[in-house]
Amino acid sequence: MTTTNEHASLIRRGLWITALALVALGGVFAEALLRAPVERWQGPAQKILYVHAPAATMSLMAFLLVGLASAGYLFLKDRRLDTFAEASAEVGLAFGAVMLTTGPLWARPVWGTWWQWEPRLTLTLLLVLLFVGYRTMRTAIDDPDDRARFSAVVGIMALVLVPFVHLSVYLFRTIHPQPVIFKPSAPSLPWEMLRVFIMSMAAYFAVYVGFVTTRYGIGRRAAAEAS
Amino acid sequence: MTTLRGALVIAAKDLRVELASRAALTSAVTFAIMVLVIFNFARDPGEVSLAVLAPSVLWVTSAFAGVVTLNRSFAMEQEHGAMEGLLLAPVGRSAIYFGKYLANLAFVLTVNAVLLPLFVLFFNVALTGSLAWVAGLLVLAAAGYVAIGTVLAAMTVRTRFAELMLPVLLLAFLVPPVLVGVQATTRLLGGRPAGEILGWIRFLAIYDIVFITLGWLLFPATMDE
Amino acid sequence: MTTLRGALVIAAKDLRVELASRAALTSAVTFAIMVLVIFNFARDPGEVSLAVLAPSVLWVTSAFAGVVTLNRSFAMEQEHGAMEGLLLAPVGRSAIYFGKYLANLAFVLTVNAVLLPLFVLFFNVALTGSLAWVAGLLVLAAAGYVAIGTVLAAMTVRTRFAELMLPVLLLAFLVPPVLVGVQATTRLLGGRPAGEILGWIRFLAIYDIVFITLGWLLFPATMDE
Amino acid sequence: MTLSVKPGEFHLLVGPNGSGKSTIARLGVGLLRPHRGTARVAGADPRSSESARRLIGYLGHESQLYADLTPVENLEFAARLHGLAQIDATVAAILDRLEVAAERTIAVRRLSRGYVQRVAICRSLIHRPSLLVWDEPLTGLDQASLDRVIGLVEAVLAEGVAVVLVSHDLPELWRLAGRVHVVEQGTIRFSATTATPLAEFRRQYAEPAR
Amino acid sequence: MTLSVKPGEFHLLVGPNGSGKSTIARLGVGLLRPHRGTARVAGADPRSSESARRLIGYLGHESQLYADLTPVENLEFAARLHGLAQIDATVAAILDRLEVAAERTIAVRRLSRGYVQRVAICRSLIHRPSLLVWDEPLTGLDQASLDRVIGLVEAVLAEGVAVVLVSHDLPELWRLAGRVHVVEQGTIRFSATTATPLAEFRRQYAEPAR
Ligand code: HEM
Ligand SMILES: Nc1ncnc2c1ncn2[C@@H]1O[C@H](COP(=O)(O)OP(=O)(O)OP(=O)(O)O)[C@@H](O)[C@H]1O
Ligand SMILES: Nc1ncnc2c1ncn2[C@@H]1O[C@H](COP(=O)(O)OP(=O)(O)OP(=O)(O)O)[C@@H](O)[C@H]1O
Ligand SMILES: [Mg+2]
Ligand SMILES: [Mg+2]
Repeated sequence: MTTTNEHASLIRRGLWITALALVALGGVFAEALLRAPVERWQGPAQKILYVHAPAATMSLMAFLLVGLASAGYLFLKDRRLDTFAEASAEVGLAFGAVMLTTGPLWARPVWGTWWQWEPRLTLTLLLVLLFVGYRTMRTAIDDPDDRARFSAVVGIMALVLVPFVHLSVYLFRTIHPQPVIFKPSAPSLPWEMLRVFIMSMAAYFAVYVGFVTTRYGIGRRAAAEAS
Repeated sequence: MTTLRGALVIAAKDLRVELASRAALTSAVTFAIMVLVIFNFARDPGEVSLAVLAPSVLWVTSAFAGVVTLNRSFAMEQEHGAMEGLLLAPVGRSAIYFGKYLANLAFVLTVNAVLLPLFVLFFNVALTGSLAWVAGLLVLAAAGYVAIGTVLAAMTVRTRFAELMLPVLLLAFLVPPVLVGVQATTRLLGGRPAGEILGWIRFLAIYDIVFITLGWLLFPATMDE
Repeated sequence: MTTLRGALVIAAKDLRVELASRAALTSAVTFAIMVLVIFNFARDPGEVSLAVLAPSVLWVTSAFAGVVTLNRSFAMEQEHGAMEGLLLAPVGRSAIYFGKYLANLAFVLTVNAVLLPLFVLFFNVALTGSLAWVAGLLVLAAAGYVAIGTVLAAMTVRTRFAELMLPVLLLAFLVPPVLVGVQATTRLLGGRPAGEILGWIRFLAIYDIVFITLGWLLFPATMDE
Repeated sequence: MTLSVKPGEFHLLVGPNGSGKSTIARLGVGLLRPHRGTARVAGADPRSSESARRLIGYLGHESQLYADLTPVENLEFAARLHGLAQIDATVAAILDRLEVAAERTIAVRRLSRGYVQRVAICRSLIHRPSLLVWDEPLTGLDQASLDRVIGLVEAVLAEGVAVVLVSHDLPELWRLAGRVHVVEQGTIRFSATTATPLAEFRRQYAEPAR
Repeated sequence: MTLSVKPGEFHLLVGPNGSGKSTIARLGVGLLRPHRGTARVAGADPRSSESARRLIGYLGHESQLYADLTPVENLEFAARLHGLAQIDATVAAILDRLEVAAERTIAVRRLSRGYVQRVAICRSLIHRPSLLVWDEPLTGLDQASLDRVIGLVEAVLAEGVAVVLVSHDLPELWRLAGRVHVVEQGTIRFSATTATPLAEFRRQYAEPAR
């Protein structure tokens, strides 16, 4: 049995990781603004890449982990997996929010529009909404056992849904292509950009670990207090 | 106690029940976005362009979100007979009506306040002054159909299958404001001057006055057993 | 008792509860008609022609009528703790799942069976053999999303604000079948041969198999307290 | 059928299931509209008079509580609805009286049956009504709360409140002094006082199987 | 805490509100999952064993009835769900036993409280369970039905059915021979038998205010 002390130290550790990661991220952003080269066609707007792409990737990774932890919970019935899923979903939503604000901010200057109904964007939007639903449902259930099982069911179903949405949206678009279709697949970045990009990705990952550790510790403590 | 005070007490309680979980508002907003997405995809992109569809989607989504939230309002009174407590309280039936009306309107307007920016985002609408007019139209329309919805929800919640009955009855009343809203929004987003839609605004204002008054007159009849 | 027998007993009871009031079916059908009408009006007739919108309207209406009726299914079990009786009965959880699934599917398909002729009437669709294919697509799509809806409704009915929570979670799952359905229907009504939509039919069939199975696997987790 | 209730009087409605006791109670407070005849509270019809409704404290088969709110929030709402002053103190006092302690800040949905009933009783009392109409108020109460509630009824009777009670728990209520009315097939068939020993009353009125 | 119940035994759970009686009953029949320990019926966990569930007749605070169906339809469904034969006769017999006559073809929604309770009792008995777990089953019953239900409990006990009952109505139930368990703060604090005179039992165990 974990004691209150261990929860406190878990939270403390999470906060430390977060603090260090945020400092690192600040450094990366400074590096991106000051040192990374300005892209020829897009101009300074391209610098959003370092904020946007890692956030998007972390968000999707977080949701993927929710699905896996959910499946694990239903088999093992270990409440820690549920607490982790909860933490990862929330952090995923936070990164998702960054993605959904920086994406349009970037799209406006380069695509001339805030939004494109394009497969990947649609898929991410649906996923973020589904996880908003996931979180909302969690807040609407009092019993911790019910909450854990119900959210695990939704987490797993979301995981299974992803390929279907992807496929259907793709079918939809490739048959009747949009006049302007822009696929934000990674261009082969020059090394200077790639270096900053990888640093940014690493810093973001550290932020994810810090957030999730903190949130997980808080969740464990709340569960211990409730019982 | 005055009708106004009674109404405010009841509306405050409704909002408190909402806040007790906060789930209702998030759900309503997510629901609205989902509807936006579904509509967008339920069209053949080669045939129907996004801009042409935008006003319809905005209005249908707004109306749906309204309908979905109205049931809740009286279901909460019905669950453990709380309505008996309201009926026996020393406030008039009109205090109950206006209390419920205010809480429902606040709720629907909050959902719309979140919906409009998202609509601008997803449908790539230009940020011009006409958006303020669109917002005004949404408020004006909501003021009317929430009044009707409040009366209808009070009746239908007593029938079984309330979730089904309410939209059935309400949708007929939604047709005029939605129709007018779509037409006016199409003009506004098409860059026409606001003066062109004054006739429609007058229409909505009359609709509001008529149905708020009618609701106030008819509501007592829905309460008596 | 075998799972199948248990499922049939439960489904029969659900239909009996429907029949006891008959309100549910009438309301669902009226609801569908009203949605048809609203869509019809919520467009600018100068800009969007009716025929182009037809497939979207058919599918969105069908899906919404489905969502609206699913809540009912578990609300009936919740009202006076009847779910406890089911849980304590000597039938497996899968009997409850398939019983509920069958009743819900029967219900949604009945609504669709009424909807399709009305759609033909309102949208002035030619009566050709491709309509049979459209009907088949509706059945195939419903088979999948009703399975998901059955699992989700079993959970959301136990949360506060069930009427809102179910659509919020279900709508994301409606996107693939509705999308595919609209595309295929557009082709079919456009007079293209049925062979062209075989890929989409396969997609829907896989969707059904995956989610019916997943529902069956996950449903017990929604029941255990 | 006539049932007239004066300040400080205690009336007990008893009778077999389905005989119409709850219906009479609901007619009396104005929740149902009588086919013939009238209901009057302090000379006014509670269906139309707000001041008549202010005098009534009604508790039926349902709790009238919002399951998502706590007991305190529920009672605060009831107090505001009745336009009371000093809401916090009033709510705390009535909850103390029914011994609802730690439970007062837990959502009603999560309370045990007996506690829900206690809070429902508080709700019907919060505005200090002059006429209490309680339909099976002892449901789900433990022995201690039951004694407390009966003590409370005695106290309000002494203050001049009129009390009409529907119940099947005759032995518990027989210690209150008042009139007993046997309801059968929608009307009062027989009346007595609780001065009659209970055994004697039961002999006089052999409850038929309806 | 351990509570073991043998065929033909009668166990009465009593205790203050919120002490955990309903929770224990729901754990016992498998409606709740125990954090520690296990519930066993005829050696099997009712949560996983269909044959164990077949042996249980549970009646909780809710009626488990469909309000839109009539008593007959509700009981027919319960009978089918348990795979019984001769459904019509079985349903008619149990309704006769609880004296539900004209009311049997009226939608449950329109029945009075006492009749709903009677039908709920029928529902828990229809499959002739070997273990009855009833939570406050006497709620809302009139004197005649109460006697009938207690007679019925005596009869099934004699047939070897085990009965666990939660109730606050000690005087009524004291005539049944069996064990009484006082539940406090989620566990059994004290046990006695109904051979102890009720007054003596109450003296021994002065119900605290929790
Ligand atoms: C409008 C909203 C947008 C959303 C929701 C969005 C979403 C995403 C997502 C989910 C990813 C991660 C993909 C993966 O890891 O597989 C991503 C990556 C990326 N996005 Fe966006 N994006 C948006 C706008 C844009 C715009 C306007 C651009 C540039 C013109 C852009 C460029 C990129 C690039 C370069 C990557 C990283 C490379 C890659 O992983 O493919 N995005 N975005
Ligand atoms: N909502 C209703 N609709 C139609 N009939 C009803 C309704 N409620 C009660 N009744 C009928 O009215 C009659 C009297 O019911 P009432 O509830 O007043 O009985 P009661 O004396 O309170 O019985 P109990 O002791 O069981 O509570 C019964 O025959 C009942 O079936
Ligand atoms: N759904 C629930 N969620 C959380 N806590 C609950 C829930 N139901 C009951 N409890 C809590 O569990 C404890 C025991 O409740 P329980 O219903 O078992 O009491 P009880 O002995 O049956 O009381 P009563 O005599 O009032 O019926 C109480 O503190 C109660 O608040
Ligand atoms: Mg009654
Ligand atoms: Mg209890």
